[in-house]
Amino acid sequence: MNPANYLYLAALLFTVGAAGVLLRRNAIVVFMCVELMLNATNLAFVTFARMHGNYDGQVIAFFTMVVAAAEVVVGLSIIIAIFRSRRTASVDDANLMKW
Amino acid sequence: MSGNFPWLTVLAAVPFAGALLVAAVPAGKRALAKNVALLVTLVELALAIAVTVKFSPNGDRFQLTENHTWIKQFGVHWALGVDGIGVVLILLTAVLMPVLVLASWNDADAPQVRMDGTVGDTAAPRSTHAFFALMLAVEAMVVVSFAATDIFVFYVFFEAMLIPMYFLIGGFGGAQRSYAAVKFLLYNLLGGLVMLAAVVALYVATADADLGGAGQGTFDLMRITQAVGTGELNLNPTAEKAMFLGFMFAFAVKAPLWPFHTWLPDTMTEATPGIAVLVTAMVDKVGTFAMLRYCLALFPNASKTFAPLVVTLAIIGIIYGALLAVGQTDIKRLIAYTSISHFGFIIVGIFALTSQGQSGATLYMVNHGFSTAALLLVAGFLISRRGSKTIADFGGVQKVAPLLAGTFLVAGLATLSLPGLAPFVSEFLVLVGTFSRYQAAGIVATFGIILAALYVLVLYQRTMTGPVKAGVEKIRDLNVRELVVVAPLIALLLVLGVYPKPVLDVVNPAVDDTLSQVEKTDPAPSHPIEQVAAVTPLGGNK
Amino acid sequence: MSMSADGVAGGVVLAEQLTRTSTGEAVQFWILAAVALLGALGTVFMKKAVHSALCLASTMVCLALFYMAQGAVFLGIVQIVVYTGAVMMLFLFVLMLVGVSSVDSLKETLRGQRVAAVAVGLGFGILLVAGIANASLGSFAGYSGGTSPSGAPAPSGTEGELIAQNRNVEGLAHIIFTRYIWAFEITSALLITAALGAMVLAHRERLTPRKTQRELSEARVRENINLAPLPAPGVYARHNAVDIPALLPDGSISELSVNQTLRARGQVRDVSREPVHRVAELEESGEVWMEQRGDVPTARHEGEEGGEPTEGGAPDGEPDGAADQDPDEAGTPHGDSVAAGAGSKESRS
Amino acid sequence: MTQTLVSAASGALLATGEGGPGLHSVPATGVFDATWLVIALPLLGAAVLLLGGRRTNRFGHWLGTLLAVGSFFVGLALFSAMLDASDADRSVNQHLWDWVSVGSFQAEVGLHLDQLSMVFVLLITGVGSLIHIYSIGYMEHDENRRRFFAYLNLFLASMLLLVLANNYLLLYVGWEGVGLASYLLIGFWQHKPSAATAAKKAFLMNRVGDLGLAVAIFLMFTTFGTFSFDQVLSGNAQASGGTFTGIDLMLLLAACGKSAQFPLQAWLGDAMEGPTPVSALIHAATMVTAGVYLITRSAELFNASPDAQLVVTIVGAITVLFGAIVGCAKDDIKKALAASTMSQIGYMILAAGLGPIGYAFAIMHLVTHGFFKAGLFLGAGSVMHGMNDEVDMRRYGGLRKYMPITFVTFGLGYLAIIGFPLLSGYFSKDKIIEAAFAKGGTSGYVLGSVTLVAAGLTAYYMTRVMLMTFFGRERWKEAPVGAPADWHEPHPHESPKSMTLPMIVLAFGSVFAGGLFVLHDSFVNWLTPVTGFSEGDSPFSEYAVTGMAVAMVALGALVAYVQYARREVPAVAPQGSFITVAARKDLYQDAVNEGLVMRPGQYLTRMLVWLDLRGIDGFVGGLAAFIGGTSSRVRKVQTGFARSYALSMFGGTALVVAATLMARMA
Repeated sequence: MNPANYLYLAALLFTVGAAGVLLRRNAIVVFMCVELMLNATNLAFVTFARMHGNYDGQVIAFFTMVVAAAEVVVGLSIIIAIFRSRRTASVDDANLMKW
Repeated sequence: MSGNFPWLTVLAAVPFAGALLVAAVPAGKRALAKNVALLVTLVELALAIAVTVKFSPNGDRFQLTENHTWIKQFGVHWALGVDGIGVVLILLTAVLMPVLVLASWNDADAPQVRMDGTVGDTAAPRSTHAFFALMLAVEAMVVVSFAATDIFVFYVFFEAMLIPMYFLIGGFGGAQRSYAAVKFLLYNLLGGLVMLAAVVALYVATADADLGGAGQGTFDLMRITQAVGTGELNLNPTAEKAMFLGFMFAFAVKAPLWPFHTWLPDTMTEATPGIAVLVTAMVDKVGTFAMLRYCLALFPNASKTFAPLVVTLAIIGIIYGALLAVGQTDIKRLIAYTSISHFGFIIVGIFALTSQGQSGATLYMVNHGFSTAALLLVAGFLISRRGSKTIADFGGVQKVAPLLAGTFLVAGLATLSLPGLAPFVSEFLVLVGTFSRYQAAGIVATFGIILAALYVLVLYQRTMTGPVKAGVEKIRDLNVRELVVVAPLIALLLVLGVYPKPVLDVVNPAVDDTLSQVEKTDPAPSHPIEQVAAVTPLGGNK
Repeated sequence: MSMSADGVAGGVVLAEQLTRTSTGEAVQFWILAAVALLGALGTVFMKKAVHSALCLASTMVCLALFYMAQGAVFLGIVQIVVYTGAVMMLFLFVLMLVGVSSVDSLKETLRGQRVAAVAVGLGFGILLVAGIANASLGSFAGYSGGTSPSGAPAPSGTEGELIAQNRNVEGLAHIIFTRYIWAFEITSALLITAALGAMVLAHRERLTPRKTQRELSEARVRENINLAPLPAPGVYARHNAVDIPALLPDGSISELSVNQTLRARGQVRDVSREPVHRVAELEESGEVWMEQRGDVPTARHEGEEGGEPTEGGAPDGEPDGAADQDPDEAGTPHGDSVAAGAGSKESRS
Repeated sequence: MTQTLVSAASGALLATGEGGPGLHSVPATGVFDATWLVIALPLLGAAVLLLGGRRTNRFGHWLGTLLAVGSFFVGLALFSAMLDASDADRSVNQHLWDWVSVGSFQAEVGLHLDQLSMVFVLLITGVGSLIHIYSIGYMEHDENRRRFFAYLNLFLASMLLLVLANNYLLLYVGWEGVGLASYLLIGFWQHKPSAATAAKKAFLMNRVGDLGLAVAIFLMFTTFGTFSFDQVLSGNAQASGGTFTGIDLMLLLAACGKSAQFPLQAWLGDAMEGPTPVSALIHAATMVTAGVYLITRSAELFNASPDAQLVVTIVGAITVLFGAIVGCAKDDIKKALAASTMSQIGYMILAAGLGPIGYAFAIMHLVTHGFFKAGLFLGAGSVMHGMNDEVDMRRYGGLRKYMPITFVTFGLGYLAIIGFPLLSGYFSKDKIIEAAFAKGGTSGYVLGSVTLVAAGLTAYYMTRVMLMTFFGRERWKEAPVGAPADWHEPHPHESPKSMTLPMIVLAFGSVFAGGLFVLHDSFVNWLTPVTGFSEGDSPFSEYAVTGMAVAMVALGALVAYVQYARREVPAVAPQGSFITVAARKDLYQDAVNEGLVMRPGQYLTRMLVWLDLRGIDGFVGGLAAFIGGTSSRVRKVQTGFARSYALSMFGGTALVVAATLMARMA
């Protein structure tokens, strides 16, 4: 099969993740969808690495993972902080920053 | 080119320095601040008289010129120079300033009138120093605007004037003063910005025509007018029309031309009498002066095409202002609308493009300055005595304060341009000038004099005649200070009414020069009479 | 089932392009792609957050396998060990904190959000796919000497050899510590900051000073909570197992003695009524025997007639600490003090 | 000072003697140099009294009178110098100083003295002085008498400036100056609201007239390039007929405004609010005749357009009848005399409209009218003085016994005005009636008959005034209905000497002036060089006309006698026919003015005030509100939900991707 299919898969995963971010109200699930999008991009990077026959793609994917990890840590602690003060983990409840 | 003494820069610097001096006076000493301010204005008056004496009427157009480079990149020069019209208006400013300082002697000491009309505590009256310093600053900027022969310098001071005026109106007026001040500022700023676009466009046009040398444009008025004359700078018609409209819009807002006038009544109602006169007698004159000096000289063709439109608007302004004045219940607002009517006359005089019209308009600017100053200041004394501005609260003041009523009547008669007083001469010249160019407009404008009589006499009758109304009986007559304020104004109104020749001799050459710039000559009489009579009626200069 | 890293079905390695992957990889791809996609959809549409998390974990594992299939062995391992193993577990940990059982209703609250999201999602998806479809991808270089469709020169030097020899980890290390050293340092700084940030965010300052043991006891005395030590589970009980509740004198179960979690799990055993009655009979027989001997009845009888404040005589035998209760409370009818007592006890659990 | 001011160039022009129409003047030399003194004296008086303030109270009135009389003597000196000057040298021009000179617009302050203005100078200063003397007595107990005399002097100065100006612009200055003086004098008792309103009404109506004069000057300037008498009236001004008619109509409008003629006559009745000497001087003898002077002075222009002259005669005719009818119904003695003034000036305007035939007779009637009307007003003033300011004739009756001198002087004035043979009114009015017939053609007959009818009406209402005031029952004895409690019966007495002396002098004037003027046509010859004179062929002989006139007068007097002498004069005005009711309301002139001008003006003003507040200001405010409104609505897009922001971000990315694809596709 044509290795480019990985790219299509990555695209689909990315879109599903994006849609998830828009649809779900639970902060953690939204967060997971973001992780899903990140993973989709990693897949694309690895495929590109293979396409070009060098490891640059993989290095980028590696760095993406590092950043993702950092992001998850901070994201979850924010969710915890919000939950602790508001007793809710719904994204819609934190809507004070408005007109 | 006079000697090297920079007369005009000194003329502008004195009030500016005076303003700083007044501001520097230690906080407690109010009286000292006032006296310093008065002294500065008197020095300025002396200087202005000296300038007028040095100005020789039939010398060349711009005299006492100075030229120092200011901003090299744009080719902006601190170029000052004064022609017939400029010197007369500078003299007007210099004469009016001491009168205004005297008139608003303790206007700034009165406690603040809050928004809801209640009076603030007397313990914290407003700062007198700021009041007089700002007035002197306005005077300095007005003088520079009259004396500038560099469009950039003119534009800078034309706009800078708004700032002190904003604080004067906003800080020391009546209950709704902040609304009026903001409205004044926004209106004039809008006008200024439109003009800025036109100034830039003009600069670019001069750059294309390489007037400033080495691909640079120039702001020098004389250079540009000469280039326009010789066709060196021929702007394409649409650009010229656009630039004309840009300049004209700013000046139409400043000198309230009919549709852009709504800021004046609010400003003059809310500001203290002295500041209201400062607005209408001096600051607004820069607008009409600029129409004459810049609009006509720089864009002759566009002026010719737009002249009928402007004349129509001005005529509407005359009738509109007069009718609205009749319908007012507030004295100062009534006087404001009379000013709009008078400005209508001035603008119609300018754009009738006849020598009578323009000389009349210039003389009108001077006379209007004196007559409105007299009317407004006396009205101010009346209002400060009774404490209320509405006409209905007055009645029978003539019995209680005959001197005040007398000066009010004379000022009123000057406003309705009674022959024998100064405004009649200028109004008649404007009307003749307009009639000889546009008959219909002339006749409609003449109706303005009937409406003028109506609003002045209605005002006089409602406030002064009839039985003494309650609350009016305690009004005391004019005190010495107020007499010293009103006396010179009335004297000037009489003298200029009987013998306006010196002013006209100074103004005529400048007007003829402007008209030749616009290539417009007076329409010749249709059936001239050969001089049959042996006696040539006039000695004097022809 | 991990495909060998080099993915070459054999034969001499020529500098040809990788146009078709091996059939094994193809099979693996189609199966795992489906799984991954289902996992992704599951993450989005599962009601319970924990189920979403698990679906995501499965997707991630599939991806890991794809990496390995594509020659990125190191990444595959890291994906499983670090990403899925640590990060996903972090999610579950947080889920546990936030409330595992919380079920989100999928009913949309924002007006028009769902329709718009789906529409934009679909639009975007189609756009991406279309973009990829007509992107001139050309043939893949693959790691067996193919030339990159973008015309970029094949990696040379040690890097080239490492790639050629499929020594993935060394290759990556070589590249990271030569070309991407700067990025590496920055990401390390980033990680430290992230850790610090998390600590700062999650840490909560004590708003009130830490109560010393003395203050705690005074508070307990003030609030009259379990002043006397609680009865050991076995006082009247027949058994001392953890999951058997202690009995109060009047035979009811003492809530305090039951562990929260066990109760939550419903694993608390029942106590039969029979021994309780036996005890009651013993007490009464004792009183009959005393009266027969003409002794002075015990203080307990007088308590029943009068509601004397000191006696209290609460049926449940709770030691009445009414002595220092403020006067207005003492005057309240019995039911109140019991409820208050019970109430306060209750809250302590 | 006079010497230096005289313009350098001179050279007498050899007038072409009698017939030469148009005005040719020689520079003022000798006595004529003092022409400007005539104006300067009263002007000085006004200035001193106004600026002097209270200090001049004691001698204020004497100073005023002295200056007026002084000006009269200067006038006499000028008159005697003019008498012995030859015909050509009688028209003198004195240049004082250049006033306004802009391009071709040359206006100088210069005086022009010729036969016509000489007559006026004498009339103004003469009657003016008499009235000054009269006012000393009349205003005895008024606290600001000084201000009164200041205004009287101001009036004299501006009236003299009007008649002596040598160009229309200076005439305009005098014209408005007189308007101002009348405003100040009518509204002298300012505490009375009615006086203030009357003064304002007078000034506004005059201003409407001044509009006409201003437009006339514009027309002259645009047509002839000049407006000085020397050029415009020099006889060789050619222009299209239409222009001349235009100028003439505008001049007529000015005359109507000032002389209270038909369209602008509403103010004269109310002007009676002012003190009686004012009514005598301004609203009888001098100011109201300014219109006639203007038309006579501009004879050249009027002769050039016959249809303008026709309009003048029509206006004159209408006003004659209008004034007469109103005069018959007025109970207020001053309002009756005012109406009669309006009618008599109608005569003069009519005569002036007849062209060269009538100019001289118009001025003659003007002078005689000045005498007897001033006399009548002063008589009325002394009657009011005696009856503590009661003006209603129905409260008079039988006063002849109590005020003999007033009765005699008033009687002589009465006989003169109705045209009793051999008195001055008889001569001047008959000449006008004759001239009216002499105009010829149907208009001649119409005008002639109108003047005859008016003569009859004049006789009727003057006899009515005479009878009601001096004859019949003494109605002032019983209290009027609704009189205040402290009403006490007035006890009429004769006025003091200072008041009766001028009345006697004026009585003499009204008796002998006519005869003097007619004596071998001295007056007509005097004026002919200025106005020109032509006989005109009247269908009736001179005596026939005189006969008819006397008959009409006798008829009018008889009817009045029957109605007011025979029957008892009711103390309260009866209802009367609809004509009398209309006449009492000045033929509804005020209603017409208010309906046509005042009310629409007020609506327009109110509408414009609303427009300005809501319209223009509304627009500006609306703009600001619009911006405020849109910003508050757009603000709502920021909902605060993270997911809606995510949606917009995602939408944005989708658009970007689509755009790049599109770009790549294209």
